[in-house]
Amino acid sequence: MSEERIGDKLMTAREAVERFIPDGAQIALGGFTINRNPMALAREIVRQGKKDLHLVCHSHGQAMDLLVGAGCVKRIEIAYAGSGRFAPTSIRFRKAVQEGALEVEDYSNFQMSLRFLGGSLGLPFMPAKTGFETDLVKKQGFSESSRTEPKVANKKMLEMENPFDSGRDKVLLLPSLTPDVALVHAQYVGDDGTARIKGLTFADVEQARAAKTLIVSCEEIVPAEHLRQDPDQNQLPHFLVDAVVKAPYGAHPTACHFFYDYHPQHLWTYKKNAGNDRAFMDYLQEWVFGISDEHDYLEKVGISELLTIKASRITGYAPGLDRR
Amino acid sequence: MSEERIGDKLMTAREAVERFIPDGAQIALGGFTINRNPMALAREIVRQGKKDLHLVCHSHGQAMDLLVGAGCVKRIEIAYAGSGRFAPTSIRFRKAVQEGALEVEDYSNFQMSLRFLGGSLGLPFMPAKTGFETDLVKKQGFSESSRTEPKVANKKMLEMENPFDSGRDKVLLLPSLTPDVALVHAQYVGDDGTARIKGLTFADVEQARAAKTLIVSCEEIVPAEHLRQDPDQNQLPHFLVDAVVKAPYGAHPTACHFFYDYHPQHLWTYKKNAGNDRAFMDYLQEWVFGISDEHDYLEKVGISELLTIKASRITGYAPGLDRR
Amino acid sequence: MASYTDKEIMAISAGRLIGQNDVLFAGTGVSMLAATVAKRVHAPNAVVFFETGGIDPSLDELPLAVADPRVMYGSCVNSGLIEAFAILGHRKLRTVAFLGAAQIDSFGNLNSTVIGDYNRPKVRFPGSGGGCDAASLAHDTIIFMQHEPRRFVNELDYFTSPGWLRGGESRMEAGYTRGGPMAVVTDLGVLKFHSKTKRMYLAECYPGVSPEKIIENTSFELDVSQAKETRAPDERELKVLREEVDPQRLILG
Amino acid sequence: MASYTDKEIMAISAGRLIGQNDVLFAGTGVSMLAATVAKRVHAPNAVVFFETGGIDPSLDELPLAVADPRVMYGSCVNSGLIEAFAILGHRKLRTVAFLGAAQIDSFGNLNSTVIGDYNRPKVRFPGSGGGCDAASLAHDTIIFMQHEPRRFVNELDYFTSPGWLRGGESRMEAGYTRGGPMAVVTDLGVLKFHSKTKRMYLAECYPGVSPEKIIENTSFELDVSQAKETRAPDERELKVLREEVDPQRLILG
Repeated sequence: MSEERIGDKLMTAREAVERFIPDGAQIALGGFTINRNPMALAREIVRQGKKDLHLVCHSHGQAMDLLVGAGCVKRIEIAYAGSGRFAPTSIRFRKAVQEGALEVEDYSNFQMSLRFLGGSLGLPFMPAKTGFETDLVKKQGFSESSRTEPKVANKKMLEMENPFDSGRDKVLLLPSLTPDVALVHAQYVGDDGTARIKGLTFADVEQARAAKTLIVSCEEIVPAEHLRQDPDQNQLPHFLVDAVVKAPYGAHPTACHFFYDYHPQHLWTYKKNAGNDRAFMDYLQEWVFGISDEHDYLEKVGISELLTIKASRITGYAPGLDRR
Repeated sequence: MSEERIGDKLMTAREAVERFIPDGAQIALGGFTINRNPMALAREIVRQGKKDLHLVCHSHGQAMDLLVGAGCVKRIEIAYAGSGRFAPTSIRFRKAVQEGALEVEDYSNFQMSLRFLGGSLGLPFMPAKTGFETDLVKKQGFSESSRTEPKVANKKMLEMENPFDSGRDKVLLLPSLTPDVALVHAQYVGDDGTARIKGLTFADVEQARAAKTLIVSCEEIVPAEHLRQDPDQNQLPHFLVDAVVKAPYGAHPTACHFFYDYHPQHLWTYKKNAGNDRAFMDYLQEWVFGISDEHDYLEKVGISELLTIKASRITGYAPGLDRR
Repeated sequence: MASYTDKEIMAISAGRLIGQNDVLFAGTGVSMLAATVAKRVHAPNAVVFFETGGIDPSLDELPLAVADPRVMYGSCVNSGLIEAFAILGHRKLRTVAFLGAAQIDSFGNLNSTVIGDYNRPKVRFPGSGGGCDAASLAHDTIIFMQHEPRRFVNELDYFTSPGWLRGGESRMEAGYTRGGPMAVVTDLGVLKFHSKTKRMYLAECYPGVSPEKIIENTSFELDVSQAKETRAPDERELKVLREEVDPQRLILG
Repeated sequence: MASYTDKEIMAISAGRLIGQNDVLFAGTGVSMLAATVAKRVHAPNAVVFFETGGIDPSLDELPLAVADPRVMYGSCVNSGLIEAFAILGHRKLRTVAFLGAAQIDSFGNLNSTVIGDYNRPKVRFPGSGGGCDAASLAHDTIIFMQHEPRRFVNELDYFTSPGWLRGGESRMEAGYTRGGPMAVVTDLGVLKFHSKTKRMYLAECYPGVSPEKIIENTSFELDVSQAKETRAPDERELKVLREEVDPQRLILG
C-alpha cells in the first residue's frame, strides 16, 4: 500500500477551477442529462467567467446548459442536449445554436462513448458501425478553420472498407478524445485519492482515464482502507486523480445515486427562467454569481427542499417524490 | 424484474459440453495462468474426447495445457503459455509446439484483450499501438490454408497510417474475436442466470460478451434478489448466459478469489507428470478419465488438502499457504 | 368500450408488437410506457433495459429519463454506456428499440436534430442521443410519432437515424448488419414497411379514425389498401398502464 | 560487507533505478522482488501495479504470478486487463516496467517466444504475455537477464518485445510514442544504452566482477569504457528484501 495520501490534491472548487481550467480548455463533463452532473464545479467555472471552452459530451443536461447559457462555451461536440422531461431540448443550448452563437458538431451516444474509450486506451481512433450515410457522417458543424486547431480533430469521421472481410463490410473511423480536463462527481473518494462511483457510471470512467487532468468532486471522503476492502468497486486509482473537491450535493439539481434524487422543483424553476435572456440572467445572479460558495447555495435551496429529494439508501432515489 | 428464472439453463458439466461444444469449436478460456480457469469444464471436454478445438486465450495456464496435452486442440491463438512459477512455459503446450503438433499464432496480452473487446462491441477490428516491427507482426504461425477457414481471420494483423494525424503516426489493426463458446468460472450466479465475478476479471467479461454461446460454471447459485441489491457488481446479464453449471472448486487447481487459493501441491504433481508422455497419460487417467464427475474429483483431492488452500473471506487467498 | 387517450393507445399498440423473449431498449416518454406495459401484459419474460446501462430494473417507479436513478434499482446489471450499446447490437439478442423523432420519411428514416439549415437551424432539437445507435444496431425498432404532415415529410431536414435508407437493399449495402424499423405507432394508427420496397404503408387505423384522415396528415404518398382497424385497448391493458405503470400520470399526463 | 546472492543484488540494483513517483509495472520472479523492494526502500510513494489489473496492493504475501490472488488484496483498484494496459501507456504517468526474456540484442530488443525457426522451434518459451505491450507503452523499462553469451546475442531468433529497434531514432519512426529500455540488470552488472546510438554499454560491474568477464559473456561487441563498480547491497536493503519482501525465499530461492 503506498503511503500516498490525498494531501495537496484536496482543494476547494474555486482553487481547482483556478489551477486546472484555463480559458479555451477542452472539458469532458461526467454524468448524463439529469444524473451526477459536476454542478458545483460548473457553477464555479461560471463564477470565474471562464471563456471559449470546448465541451465534449455524450448526453448532457444541466451542467452543459448552465455553461452554454452563461456564455462560457465557444464550441461543443455532443450527441444529445436535453434533461429528460424537464427540458426535451436543453433550453440555453437550443437558443445559442439557433442564434449561431455556438459551434456544434453532432455525433451519437455510442460514437462519443467510443471516442472517449479510444482516448482512455491511448488509441488514435476507434471503429464504429452506427450511422452509415446519415448526416452525422455527411454534415459538418465545425468550420474548416476550427479543424486546424490543436484540440479539434482534423476530420469529423471517416468511412473505410473492413480489410479483414472479403465482402463489402464497412466501418466508420472516429477520432479519439483526450480532453484537457475531465470533471467527474463521485459518491466516494478515499483519503488516498482513489474514487468510487456507485450506480451507473455512464462514460465517466472512460472520460476520466482519457483526460490529461482529472478533477473529482465528491459527496464524501472516506478512509482509503474502507474502499480497499472491496477494490473491485473502485474505478479511478489515486495516481490518475489530480484534484479532489469535497462537495456534498455537488450534483444538485441532478441526482446522485444513494444520496439524493434530481430536484423537480429546481429543474422546473430553471426551465421557467431559461426561456428568456433577462429571466436567465436573474437565475444566474440568484443561484451562481450572488453566491460565494456551495454552502450558501445549499442554504438557499433550503433544508426542507433537500429533504424532499433525500434518496433512500436502499432504492437509491427518493421514493414517492412528486415529479409532476 | 423479469420472471426469468434459471430453469433449463442449469445443467451438469457433461450436458453443457455435450450440447454446446462440438468438435472444431473456437473456445475462449476465461481466467489467467493460475487463476479462475474453467477447470471443471475443461476436464469434461477432455473426458468427452472433443477434437480439433481452436483455442483463443491471452495468458493461459492449466485449462489450456490440459486440453492441449489431451490432444483436443488443433489450433491456438495465444499471448502467453505458462503458469507462473509452476510452469514458466506450459509443459504440454511446449512439447506440442516443438513437435509441430499444434498450429500456434502469437499475439501480446493487450492485443488479444483488444481483439476480445472488439468482438464484444460488435466491431470488426481494433486499433493497437503495441508491437510495431516485431515478429508478432512479421511472422505467421497459421498456414495460408488455415487463413481461409471461417473462424480464422484472413490476415493476422495489418499496419496502417493514422488518418487523423498529419504526421507519420501509425497503428496496427487487429481482427476482432467472436468465439463460438466462452467458458467462464464465476464465484456467484443468481437464480435468474446473472453472473458476478469477484476479484480481477482479466478479460472474462469481454470474452463472455464476444461469444456466441456462454457457459458459466460457478461456486454458488444465490437468490437473484441478493445480486440485485448491488447490480454495479454484476457483469453478465442473464440473457447473455446460455448454460450454468454448479461447480464448487470448479477452478481447482487454479485459484478462485475469496473461495480457494491455487493448489501448489497439485500444480507440482502436474509439473512432475507433464514432462513425459507416459506419466502424463497416467495423470489424465488418474485425474480425468478415471473420474466420472467433479464430486469424485474432489474426493480424490481430499478434504485435508482442500482445507490447506481454503481462502480467507478477508484476504481472498490462503494466508501462510506453503507455496515452495 | 373503455375510453382512452392518444398516449394510452399508442403505448398499448406498440406493446402488442413485442415478442416473448425480446430485449426492449426503452427511451423516455411514451416509449418507456410501451416497454413497461408490454412486459407486464404481453411478455413477462421480455427484459427492459436502458441505454445508460440499467438492465432489467424493477421499475417500481417510472423513470422520467434514461438516466433517472430509477433505472438503477433492482436491475440485474448496472453497466456503462458502452456495454449497453454492445448489448443493443448483440447478434444473439432480439433487441427491440423504441424511438421517437421530430420528422420521419417514407422509408422510416428519422430527424431528431434540426429543422432548417444544420449550420443555422430554425429549430434545434436534442440530437441523436442513442437514437442513431438504436436505429443502426437493434434487431428491430418501433417508432413513435405524432401523426402530422410537418412530421411525416417527403424529405428530412437532417438525417439523424437510419430506417430503410432509400428502400430495397440500400440499408444492408450501406454497411448495416441487421435491423430496420418494424412499425411506426402514431396517435392515429400503426404503419409498417413493405417487405420488398421497404416503403411505409398503413397497417391499422385506430377505432374512429379513417384512412383518409391519416392520408391528410401524411405529406408523402401512402398506400392505405391494407389498413385494418386496431383492436381497442382492453380493460386489462388500460388497468396495468394506469394503475401499475404510470399511476402518477407523469407521462400519460 | 554482507554477503548476498545474484538475485538479491539484481533486485536491489534495479530497485535503485526507481524514481519517487514512478508507477511500477511488476512481472513475476525477480522483477516482482525489485518492484517491491524499490517501493519499501527507495520510493515509498511509488505505486506497484500488475498487468492483471491489481493496482497498489498491500503485498503482505509475495505473489508468484501476476494473476496470484495476492495482487488483489488491499489494492486501491481491481480492474481488468484492458484498463491495466491503458494505465501502462498513460501519457501522464511515469510507468516503469520490469521485463525478463530468453534473449536480448545490442539495442535491448527481446525474445521470449522461441529458439530456432518459429514454425518448428527447437525450444518454445511462453511468448510475449504483456512483455511486448510493456516494452511498447511504458515510460521506461528495466530488463532482467542472466548474463550468458547465448542470451546476449547478435541476432534474436524471434523479435518479441521492442527495445531501441535498430538504434538511433528507429523506435519513434516505427510508430511508438515513447519508452524504450533504461537499463539491463544482470547477475554480473548493470548495462545502459547510449543516448544517441541507443547501443548497449556497460555502466556498472558488481563487486568482484571484471569488465572482461562481462565481455566474455556477451556475444556482441560491448563498450566497457564507462564501467564503474556497483555499490554493494547494504544491510537495510538486504533486511527489507529478506525479512519483509520474500521471507519464505519463494523467489530468492
